[in-house]
Amino acid sequence: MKKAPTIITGTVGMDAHVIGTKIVSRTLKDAGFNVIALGMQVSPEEFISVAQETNADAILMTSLYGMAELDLKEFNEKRLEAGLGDMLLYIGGNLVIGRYDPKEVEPRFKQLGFDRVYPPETDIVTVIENDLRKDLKAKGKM
Amino acid sequence: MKKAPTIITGTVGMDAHVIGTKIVSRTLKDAGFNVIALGMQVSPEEFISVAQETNADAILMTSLYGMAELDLKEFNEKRLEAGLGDMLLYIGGNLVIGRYDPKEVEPRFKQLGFDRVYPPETDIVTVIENDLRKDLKAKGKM
Amino acid sequence: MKKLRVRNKKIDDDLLMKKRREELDKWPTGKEVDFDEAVAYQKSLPDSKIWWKVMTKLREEGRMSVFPRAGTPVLEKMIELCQGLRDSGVVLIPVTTDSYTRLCQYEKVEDILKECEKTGKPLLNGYPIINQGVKKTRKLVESIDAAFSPRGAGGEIAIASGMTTAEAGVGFLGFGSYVKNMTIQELVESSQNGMRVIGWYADRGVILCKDLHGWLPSAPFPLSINIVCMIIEAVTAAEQGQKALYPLVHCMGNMTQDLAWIKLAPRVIREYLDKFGYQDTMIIGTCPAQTPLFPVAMDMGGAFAYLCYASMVGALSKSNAVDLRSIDEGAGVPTKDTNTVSYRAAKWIFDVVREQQVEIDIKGIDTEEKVAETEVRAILDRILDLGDGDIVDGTVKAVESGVLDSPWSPNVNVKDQVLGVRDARGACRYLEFGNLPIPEEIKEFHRGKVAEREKLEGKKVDYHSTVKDLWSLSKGKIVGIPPYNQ
Amino acid sequence: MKKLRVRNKKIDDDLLMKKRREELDKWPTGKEVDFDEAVAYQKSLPDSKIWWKVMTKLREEGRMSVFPRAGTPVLEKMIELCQGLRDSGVVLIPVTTDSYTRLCQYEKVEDILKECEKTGKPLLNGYPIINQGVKKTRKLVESIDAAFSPRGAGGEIAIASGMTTAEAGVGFLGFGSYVKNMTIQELVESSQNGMRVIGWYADRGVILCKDLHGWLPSAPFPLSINIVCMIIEAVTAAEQGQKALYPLVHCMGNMTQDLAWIKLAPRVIREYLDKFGYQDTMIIGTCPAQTPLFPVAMDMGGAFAYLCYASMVGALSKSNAVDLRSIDEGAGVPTKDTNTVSYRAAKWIFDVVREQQVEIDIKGIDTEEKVAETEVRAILDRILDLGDGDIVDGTVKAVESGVLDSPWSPNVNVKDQVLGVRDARGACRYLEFGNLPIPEEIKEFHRGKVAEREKLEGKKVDYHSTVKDLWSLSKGKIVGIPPYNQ
Ligand code: B12
Ligand code: B12
Repeated sequence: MKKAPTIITGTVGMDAHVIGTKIVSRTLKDAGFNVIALGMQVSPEEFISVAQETNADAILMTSLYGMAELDLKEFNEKRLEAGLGDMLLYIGGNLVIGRYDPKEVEPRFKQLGFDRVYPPETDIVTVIENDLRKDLKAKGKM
Repeated sequence: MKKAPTIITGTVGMDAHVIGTKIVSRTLKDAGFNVIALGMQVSPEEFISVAQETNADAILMTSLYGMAELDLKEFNEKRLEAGLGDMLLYIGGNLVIGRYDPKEVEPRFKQLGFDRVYPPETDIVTVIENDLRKDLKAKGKM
Repeated sequence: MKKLRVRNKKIDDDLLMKKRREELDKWPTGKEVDFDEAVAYQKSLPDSKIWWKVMTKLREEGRMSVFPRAGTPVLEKMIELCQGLRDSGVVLIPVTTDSYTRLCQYEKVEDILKECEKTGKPLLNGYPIINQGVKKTRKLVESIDAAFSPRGAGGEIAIASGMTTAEAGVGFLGFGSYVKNMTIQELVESSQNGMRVIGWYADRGVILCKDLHGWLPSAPFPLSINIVCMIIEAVTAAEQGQKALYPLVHCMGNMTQDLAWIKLAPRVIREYLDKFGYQDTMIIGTCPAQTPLFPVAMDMGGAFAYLCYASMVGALSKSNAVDLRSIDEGAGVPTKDTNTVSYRAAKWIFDVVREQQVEIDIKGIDTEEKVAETEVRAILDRILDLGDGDIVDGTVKAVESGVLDSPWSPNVNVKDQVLGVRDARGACRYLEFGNLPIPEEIKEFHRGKVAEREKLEGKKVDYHSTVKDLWSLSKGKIVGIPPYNQ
Repeated sequence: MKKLRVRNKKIDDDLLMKKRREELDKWPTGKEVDFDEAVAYQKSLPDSKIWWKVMTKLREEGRMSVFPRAGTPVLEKMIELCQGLRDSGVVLIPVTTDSYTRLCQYEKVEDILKECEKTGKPLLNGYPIINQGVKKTRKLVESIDAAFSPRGAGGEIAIASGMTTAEAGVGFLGFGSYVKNMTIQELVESSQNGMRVIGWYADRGVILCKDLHGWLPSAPFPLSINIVCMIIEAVTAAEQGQKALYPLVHCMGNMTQDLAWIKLAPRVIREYLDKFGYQDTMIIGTCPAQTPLFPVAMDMGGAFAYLCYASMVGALSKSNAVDLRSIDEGAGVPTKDTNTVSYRAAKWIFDVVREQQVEIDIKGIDTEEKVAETEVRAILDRILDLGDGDIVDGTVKAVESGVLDSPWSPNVNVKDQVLGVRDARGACRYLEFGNLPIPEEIKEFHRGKVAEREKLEGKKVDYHSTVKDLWSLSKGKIVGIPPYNQ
């Protein structure tokens, strides 16, 4: 059996909403992943440098405060520069300010490099079972 | 001074919502009109025959139960036949079934012969002061 | 003491069967009713479709359901509407009939119904149960896992279709609010010399339930008259064989009074049922009702608040259900969507508050209960005096003389000499007592409360106050204190 | 007995003035503040703009206001948003600042603000009060006849602009919920060796009010920790010269607990203010707050019900205001329209129920009050022990040792060893006590209540129950009984 994939979690930018990422982290751990929980207010640069150091397989990013797009403006460029093009990127939370249609917002975040974009209150257990394992397997990381 | 104009009130068809027309009647009386209050469930024919008998100057009809158009299908024809073309015709209440835009419904009732068509919960005092007196004066009835 | 009794000429069985068929023969769908098959069908229904059992289960489990209003002419749309209700947690489903059906104008209905089916437009303001008949209506009942109640009409078509409520007894709702020329004598005759159909079913083990409505207080008005009428309805229904009843308690928006009346109504109804010898007639719960005018369509916030208030009163009084309108009530017949969102709000309150089993007490409930009870007893005593112990004879004489009276009635045979207004705290008081036999000290109590409002508002309380009070809940302003900063 | 005291090195006046200017010099708009002119401006404000006077007037007249959340970056839109609030009866208006402003990233804000003004899009999640400055913000304050409160940031820009609340004392909200690395020692230093600006204004007759927030219980969790922290906030704020305070009481949705806590909080805060010698600091009311997660955007009915529940609790507890979210809370920053319809619902409840002056009692309130009070006293006693009578020293040691602790904190310097869950009736209980000095018999009480839920649900209560409970109100299911008919 391969060793457990390494997943980084945390809220990006100045977002202080930590409860979601805490639950995500614990659920991942309980599901057998190797989790590096950065907690809240993680800068894009920190995500990238920790990913390099730990050779991470995925980042499950959280943002609830509505300003994720501003925080992530240059993120994708930098992570490609850092040679992390193969790493899985998910984001979940309340991704823009105000009431929104997730279908409209999804392409904007895909543009920013994310493989999957989740609407508010997504059940993390389902995501792990239906998406994360599949995607990791597809990339040969599991 | 001319004698007080005669006004007929009542709910049309099978409508049992009597409170509105009771208030309309009393308010008209208090304002000095000669009121013939027919109460609820007055047939179009009864409105017409009472109007002929009393030489009425106006009918202030009420309908809340949403089926006024069905009740009034042949009303205008009959009242014109009865020689009541000069009589003022107002209607108020909830004129169709379900939530509606009064602006869309107004022309349909004007088609049925009504001079004025009022949305739900219209204040009757304002109607008397702003519309009824003016219209009656214009017709030389006051 | 006078012997308490209920005048009732029991018709014999042959005549009963003849009359039932006569009634059904008024429209071709009546042929779809086979009496014995109807009994068998009723007996085959699961508990979740039997009104009195659903109510009892709710109470036992400490839960509640909305008791809504719903009716639209086309069957498929009606099923959709009711499924929407069920999805929002409603397990007590009404089938509101249209106004023409209520007045037996079936030919007219038939034409319009065809038009509805052709155009897809709901041109009738309810479900025309007689014209739809048994087969179609069974489809409705069988489609949804809930108990059904016909509202306003239905008779044996409804019973044979599997609905599990039915009307018996002297019904004040129709008399007081729907008809123009009927006399109280006529009401009594029509409901008494009637068919005893409910008893016929009960004898065969089919218990049809009934909500007591009383004389609808169309405006903010003390509830004592209404409760007296619920007692009359209960006793006369029990006499005809009805075995399961519950009061719809008309809530006027003053929390103290609303809770007091919800306590009082089932207690005095039980007492009089027992006094008249109907110990075996069950009172299976209470159902507060939203009675005064609803906020207009534009005021969605107010509409939600009003229905949450009523839900809350239901939850705090541990009622089994609440008779709730939708946020579209002020506008017109609700759609599936407005029903859903409205009853979802109620369900939130029920699931969160009712299930906490809060035991509440409010200062003043005792006084309100005592005042209403004193009024109820005084009026009933006079009725039984007038009837020399016979509650039906007494009722006839009481309505004729204004000893029983209610405001704003469309019926020309009603005295209509009474009026109610709100006091300084929004409670309903008598402004005009008419001929009601209310004890002098209670009258003084009402006058004192009205005087408090006059002092607060700095002006006389009169007919115009009564009219203004029609809109007090609808406008979200129940108490007379002037607006903020003025 | 130990001498009770509050550690505080009072800085001298020259230094105070220097520090105030330094703070303001962080951004060019600071120049718009002239201290004496600010005092004069504050003194020229009408009573309707002075927070503590508005609160007091509401209480005296037996009314309430919503205390909402509102912030959008562009001034004209902000005025519109606030006017919408005023139109729905709100007389206490918050100015929620954006996240970057809260973290003093003014340069970043400036760029985004320009972008907002160019595109008309609200790219910031609040009103950037520092970048907007005094002149513009005065325009906001002067446009609307209500009292204003800066939320999260503002300092003397807010005061000079005519807002009438300000923060003093040891603030647990930021420490417990907004920051990642601050130590409790740093918190105390920053808030204590601080500027005494509030006292400076008070000396000149300008009373700035403050709501006590306590340590935010981010999840269903007993309120005792929060109340302890409100006491610490109150005493330390009073020490710095704050003369008007009121508790925001975090309501968790169990009506008995919510009402008990609303009674308890102002009483014990008053008691400790007096004990510490701050008799002249007023407690001008209470303001229940909606704390747990809000129903999602799709569940509009649930959202309305939740805010009506909170409004009802406010009305029944005779609070002066309720800290309410809009029906869009679960979705994102509310628009003018969703604010209006939400607060219209609240106003309906306030005007109808609050003005009835209902005096309510609920069985079990006494127990809940007693339990919470015992916990509060036990924890505070330990804090004062640890500080040898000094509440500030004690607080530092208490947080460091987990004697003061709260779940789900983002702050790495918090122990985070405690957890709460709901019991069989939806009341909040401790699941994990961590190092809280709660008396054994009270622990037993909690364990017993948790066991009742385990029995009802037929399964162990654990971390997963806690996570599920985050959504109990949001999903409208507070009690563990299984769904109907299952
Ligand atoms: C609690 C809360 C706070 C607390 C946070 C405490 C803390 N440190 O965590 C405090 C009070 C500090 C706070 C502050 C603010 N908040 Co706030 N807050 C909330 C609230 C009430 C709940 C958020 C929460 O904890 N949810 C519970 C967790 C468990 O859910 P979750 O994070 O969504 O995570 C779940 C899923 O999304 C998923 N998930 C999470 N991440 C990921 C990632 C991936 C990849 C996947 C697959 C899944 C996944 O798993 C979790 C479990 O199911 C919401 C409103 C609401 N929902 O009721 C507003 C809300 C999020 N806050 C908001 C705002 C604006 C703010 C403030 C700017 C101003 C304010 N209103 O006070 C500040 C910002 C502070 C900052 N710098 O970030 C807005 C965001 C608006 C927007 N996006 O348009 C909201 C929606 C409220 C509102 N309508 O105004 N807030
Ligand atoms: C009380 C009431 C009843 C009582 C009526 C008692 C009685 N005899 O009066 C009862 C219970 C009997 C009843 C029955 C029914 N009702 Co009903 N009822 C209401 C309710 C709650 C209030 C109506 C009322 O009295 N308003 C107060 C009076 C004073 O207002 P008003 O009549 O509008 O009059 C004012 C103004 O409009 C104006 N005005 C009136 N007439 C005129 C005329 C002119 C020319 C002018 C200028 C002004 C004017 O002056 C008045 C003073 O300001 C409304 C819902 C609501 N609004 O909350 C439903 C409502 C009117 N009823 C409705 C329906 C469908 C029914 C029923 C078919 C079924 C049912 N739901 O029970 C039956 C029909 C019976 C029948 N044959 O008519 C619908 C109508 C729907 C529609 N049009 O789409 C409503 C809107 C409720 C709903 N949403 O379902 N109802």
